[in-house]
Amino acid sequence: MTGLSAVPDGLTTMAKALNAGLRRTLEEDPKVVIMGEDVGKLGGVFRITDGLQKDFGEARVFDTPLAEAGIIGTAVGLAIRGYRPVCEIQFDGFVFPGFDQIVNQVGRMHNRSAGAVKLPITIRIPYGGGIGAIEHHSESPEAYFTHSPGLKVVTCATPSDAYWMIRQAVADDDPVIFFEPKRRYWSKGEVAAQPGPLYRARTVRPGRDLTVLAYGPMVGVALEVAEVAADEGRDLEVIDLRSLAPLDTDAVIESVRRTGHLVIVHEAQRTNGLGAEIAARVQEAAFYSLEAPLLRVTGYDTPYPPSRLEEEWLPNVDRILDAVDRSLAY
Amino acid sequence: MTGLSAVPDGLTTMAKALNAGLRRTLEEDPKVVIMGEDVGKLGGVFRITDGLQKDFGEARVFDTPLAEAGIIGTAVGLAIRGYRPVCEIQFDGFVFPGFDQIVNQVGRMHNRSAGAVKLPITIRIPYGGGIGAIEHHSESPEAYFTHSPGLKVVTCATPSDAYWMIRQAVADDDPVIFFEPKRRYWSKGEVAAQPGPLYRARTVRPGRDLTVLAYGPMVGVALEVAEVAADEGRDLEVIDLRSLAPLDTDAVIESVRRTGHLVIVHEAQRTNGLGAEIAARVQEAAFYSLEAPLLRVTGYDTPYPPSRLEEEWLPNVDRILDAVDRSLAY
Amino acid sequence: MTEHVRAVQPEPDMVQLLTPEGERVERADYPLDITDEQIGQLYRDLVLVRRIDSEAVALQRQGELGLWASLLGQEAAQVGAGRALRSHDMCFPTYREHGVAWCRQVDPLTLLGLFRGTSVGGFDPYTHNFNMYTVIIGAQTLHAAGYAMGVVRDGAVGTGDPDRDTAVLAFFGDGASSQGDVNESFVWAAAENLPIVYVCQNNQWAISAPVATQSRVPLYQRSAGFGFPGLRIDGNDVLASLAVTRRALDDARSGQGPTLIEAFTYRMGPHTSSDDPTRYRLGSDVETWKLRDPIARVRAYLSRSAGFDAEFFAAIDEESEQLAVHVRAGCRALPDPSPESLFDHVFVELPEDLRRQRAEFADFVASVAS
Amino acid sequence: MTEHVRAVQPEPDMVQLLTPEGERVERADYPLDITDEQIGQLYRDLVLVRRIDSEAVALQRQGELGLWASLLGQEAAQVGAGRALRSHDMCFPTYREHGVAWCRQVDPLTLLGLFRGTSVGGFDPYTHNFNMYTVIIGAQTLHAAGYAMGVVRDGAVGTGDPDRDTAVLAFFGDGASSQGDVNESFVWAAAENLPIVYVCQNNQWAISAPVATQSRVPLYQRSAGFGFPGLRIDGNDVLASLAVTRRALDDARSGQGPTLIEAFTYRMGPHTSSDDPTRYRLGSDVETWKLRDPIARVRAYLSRSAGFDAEFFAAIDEESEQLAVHVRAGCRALPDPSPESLFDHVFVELPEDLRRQRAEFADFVASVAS
Ligand SMILES: Cc1ncc(C[n+]2csc(CCOP(=O)(O)OP(=O)(O)O)c2C)c(N)n1
Ligand SMILES: Cc1ncc(C[n+]2csc(CCOP(=O)(O)OP(=O)(O)O)c2C)c(N)n1
Ligand SMILES: [Mg+2]
Ligand SMILES: [Mg+2]
Repeated sequence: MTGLSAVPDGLTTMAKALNAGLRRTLEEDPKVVIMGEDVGKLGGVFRITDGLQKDFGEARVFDTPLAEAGIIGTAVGLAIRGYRPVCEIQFDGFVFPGFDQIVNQVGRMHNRSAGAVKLPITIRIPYGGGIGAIEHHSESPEAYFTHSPGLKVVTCATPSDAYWMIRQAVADDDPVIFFEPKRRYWSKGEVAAQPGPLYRARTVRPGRDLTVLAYGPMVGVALEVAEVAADEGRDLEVIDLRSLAPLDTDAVIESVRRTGHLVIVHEAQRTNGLGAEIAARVQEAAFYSLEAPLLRVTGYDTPYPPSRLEEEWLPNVDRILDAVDRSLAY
Repeated sequence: MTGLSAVPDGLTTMAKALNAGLRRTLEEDPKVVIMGEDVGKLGGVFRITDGLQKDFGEARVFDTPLAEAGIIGTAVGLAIRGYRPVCEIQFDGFVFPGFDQIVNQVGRMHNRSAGAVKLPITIRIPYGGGIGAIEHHSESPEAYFTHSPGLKVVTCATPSDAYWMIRQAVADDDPVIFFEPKRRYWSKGEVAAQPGPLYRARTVRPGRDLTVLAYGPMVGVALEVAEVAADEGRDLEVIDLRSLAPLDTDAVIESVRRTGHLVIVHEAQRTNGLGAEIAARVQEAAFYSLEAPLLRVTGYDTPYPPSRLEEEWLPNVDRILDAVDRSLAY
Repeated sequence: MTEHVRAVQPEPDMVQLLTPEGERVERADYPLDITDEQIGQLYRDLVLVRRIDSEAVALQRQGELGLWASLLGQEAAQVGAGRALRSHDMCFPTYREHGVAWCRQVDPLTLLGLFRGTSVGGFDPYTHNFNMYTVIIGAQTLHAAGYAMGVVRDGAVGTGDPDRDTAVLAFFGDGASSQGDVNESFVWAAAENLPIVYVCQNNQWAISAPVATQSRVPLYQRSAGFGFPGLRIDGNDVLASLAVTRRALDDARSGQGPTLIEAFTYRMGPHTSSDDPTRYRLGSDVETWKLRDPIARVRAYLSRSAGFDAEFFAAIDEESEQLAVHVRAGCRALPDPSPESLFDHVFVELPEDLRRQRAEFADFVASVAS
Repeated sequence: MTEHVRAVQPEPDMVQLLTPEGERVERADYPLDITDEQIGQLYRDLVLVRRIDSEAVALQRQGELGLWASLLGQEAAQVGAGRALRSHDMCFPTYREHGVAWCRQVDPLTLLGLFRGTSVGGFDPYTHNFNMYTVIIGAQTLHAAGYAMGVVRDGAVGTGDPDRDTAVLAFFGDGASSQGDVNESFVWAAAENLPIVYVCQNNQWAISAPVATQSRVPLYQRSAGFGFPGLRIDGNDVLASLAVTRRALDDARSGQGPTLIEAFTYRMGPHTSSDDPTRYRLGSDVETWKLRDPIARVRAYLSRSAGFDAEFFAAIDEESEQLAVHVRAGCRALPDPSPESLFDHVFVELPEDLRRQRAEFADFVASVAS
């Protein structure tokens, strides 16, 4: 395995970890191609693909015309031809022009061909709010994809997961929607020497009194909540879901059987958000263990607001603590 | 009000009721236009717009070029100009090329204009399975829309609701996604003399032992289930949700407080289907009344199958009864 | 609404190499190096393909198929294009290219599965270099462009090696020309100079919408504004279809980029078996187009100018009868998929939560059976 | 990948009515009936619009705006087109048409709200017949087509009554030309012969992608294949922009259908304040385009050929200073939206379940405050 770049060493930003992970996939598999708007010379508007075109050439890392259906649709064709495309959607809100190709084609081609065609496509989507952006730049569209058959959906919360999960996602022979919490791009952490399993949730803080389930940008906030609650004598367990589809509810069900309380946190609009599915599954699997209703702390059922209001709209420490209090007081 | 066609008399199919309802909206408001693929001379592939172009002219009832983004996008423009467009999407699976315009434009324009622009657009979508069709013709995509802010989503289960709800939807100044259960198009019923409120669920069969919540094509099946269960001495309450967004959970919560048991039925894939949201809300609002977990009977998390397997895939009397048994035995 | 809109008319320079009366026309720009025996083989294709179609129509009427999309009238456009392909070229059809499927050696029964509801596509595209049918209008044109991008990256264009250089053939209809996906495919094909040939079968109708609903100028003109050539052929002329597609594929393989071919033809039957065309079009149009039948002209040529005798035609008729038996019996014998197969191939490997759902399903099936 | 791709070059017949040196050019096909005073007014527009832009750039640097999309270099394309509109015409911009907004009398502060994050669009399009900015690339072109369909249905085309006949002006960029929505808009415009004029500001870049990424032929050629004319103008020439847009709008109003105008120009600044163009383009290109500055040439004409004196220019500079004060002070004074406004205008009337969510929100806000 000479010539392969090493796992990043020392404190690394999530952006750099993703870049290193992508670089490694390009090194390992000549069929990997990276495509999207501005991923070439510019290295992407978030610089996630920085330097990759320079090192791997324009045939493997390339700017596409400006059209998301075209990006996804041509990735399907590339995959049929045997390539392993990694598509970048520039911002969350821009995935919708490509939605038909994702839902009707990407998610079904393997099934329709009775297994003959594999579509190892990774669709990277920087998502979520909190960066002071204008409209359509702060959306959390994950639930649209978790509702769609044939798609895997994952999201990372740390540089280590970013590095390993992007490598695992690209290596997966099924299509994976890879959500990157853009406001965490510049957060730093160490990258683990070995990966964990891609499609498993992980308990990031053990606790006894109540379980907080979060993913992507909200994991950090959930951990903050646990710190504050600890000062108040409450021992919260925090789980990072990581895999949104397949949905790994084993860890959370086991946890809730112990704690009896669950607060689910995500940025996306509440109604039919992923929190709904988690609540529906957990109440079924842990019915007799529940000491309070499962509560959700989420974005409201409104369009994402102008950025001057986003802090009010997004789940934050106070809102989550409030839900923790309500659950424990039930 | 002379010159306005009357409420249909006697037994009427759902298809004819929708046709009569649309006719009436055209009569009442010169700004109503009906647009879509094949809605003109052909009267739509399901004949829902039969005769309307002949009677109201090509300026008001017209075939569009074959492109769903174009249909929705031009409807937005027509609405900005003061029209009240009714768009037909030919089959459920074909809504996705228009998805971006619906989610990013239709659902947000009123909000973005700080209330200056109203988009009284109705998007009619024949949906659901059970008609032996080929792929992309049997989908139930309602949850994609209920998760999207700024959209109202309704569905009818009877000719009477079909007639009144389409009139109310077109008259609403907000955008409404109107799901028509295509396999019920030829079912017959009387049309009520007066409408009920559009955004309210309705108890279609009172009962004491367990609540079955269904909508659209599944309401009839749920009623059958109640009949069979009655023979076994079980008294089921059946609620027709009707309004999926706004989600009217008052009736179901009140019901579950009485029965302690809820089975939710829909055709759409289970994960992140509307059933998840209903379960999440009901367990929160009726926590202490629940005698069993809320159960869902839905399509499986696979692509809609080839039609020779659709009866296995779709919720049916047996599967719902099975869930009723499991709930009551809990 | 339509007073300003010019009707879409055949262009004076529409490429035709065989007149409806069966006369060969020579064109210096599209020389066709073909023997009469080869034309006889094309005739066989046309007849057999039409037979598959008419059997499927009958099977649908008998309730053996849920639906059928007939190619009646479009045999020449499809067979000519299909026979222009080399085996290693790739082809992306819509849902009506039964004639192309035939040329790619796809068993007609495979196609029937989709319409009978025993499969959702159901074939391995690699075996025949023929992709699954695509129902979502236009979507396949982007897949074709992407595949062509892969061909370029594989260095399989412009090498001069006929076994290596590869082209992609993408079909779509006149209605599909309005879809964003098709136009985006044109953007990609032009910007990346892809080895792709588009065949737009303009059969004059998108269900009930005449082509004037989509465009007021001939569709072949669409591509020039994207930066690649387009031309119109007589879509009922199998020789024109063969010669022009062959040349366009050659151009593609040799690195000269994309071409749009508009095959001007007519959908002689309903859109599908669910459709009732009497609601929206005149029988007299159909009569006019009958005079341009794609098979009659080849038969006229073969018997009048090439000296083919009754025996030749009888042999093909006999083969057609055998094929019909295969189609009829085979269709009825198509196995129903097993219930458990619901969960097959949703993913390469079934994830844990779907495995549980499958178990739940199996339990339920067992409980009902017991 | 790009060896076959021809660069997109200015066409020899690009319409230019004022050279970069400030010489007027007469063209019989685009006669421009304009006085020097009127040219002076255009000059004023250009200067003030550039000033709004440079103030916004500064405000963004000072942290007062979250983002800004500068129009630097594109003033002439925008002001010419904007001034060609009649007040009852409707206009659909992208996110960069600050110059058109100016011509439509939209207060610059209204635009700043979107970029400051105090609103999500935020203006009433009916007051100015100027739609809200659209961030989703290309989406507005379909809205424009639909609006034009309404105009046709209102009988407001081809009546000959100048107060009644109405046109629609839709903007998009070179990058946007690849989007399905834009091409579908062309389909509609042509098929229904809509009173619409498209202005494609080809500023050579879509963020870091040069226009050759989108097309290997000039973009104005795109429309012909859809069935309506297209032409290229010198987008840095306000007179060409005015004359050509005026004529195209006249055509549209009189029922002669759509036109595509490609305004050949250059984005002198970064894509937005978040962008760093040094990563992908040469400074020397920018230098070349500086010589084609849209304002300098008008000033040259006015002072050299029209005898405008220093006083005229000084007055405009003075006005520019006042405008800058308005923009700076006004921006800082833009009120933050109130938290409760989160739920405003999601629907015309707030449904019950959202009313509960608002109450929950209000309770929470109150609980934190207390
Ligand atoms: C995205 C989408 N929209 C609508 C349909 C419904 N539909 C099926 S075929 C058809 C007409 C297609 O016309 P054309 O492209 O000319 O092909 P033809 O059927 O004539 O071969 C329509 C509208 C569809 N399958 N997919
Ligand atoms: C659907 C969509 N995809 C991507 C983007 C991100 N984006 C914003 S502007 C832009 C480039 C647009 O280029 P062009 O159309 O030439 O307009 P310009 O910015 O040059 O005025 C891109 C890719 C977007 N806003 N919407
Ligand atoms: Mg057709
Ligand atoms: Mg540009």
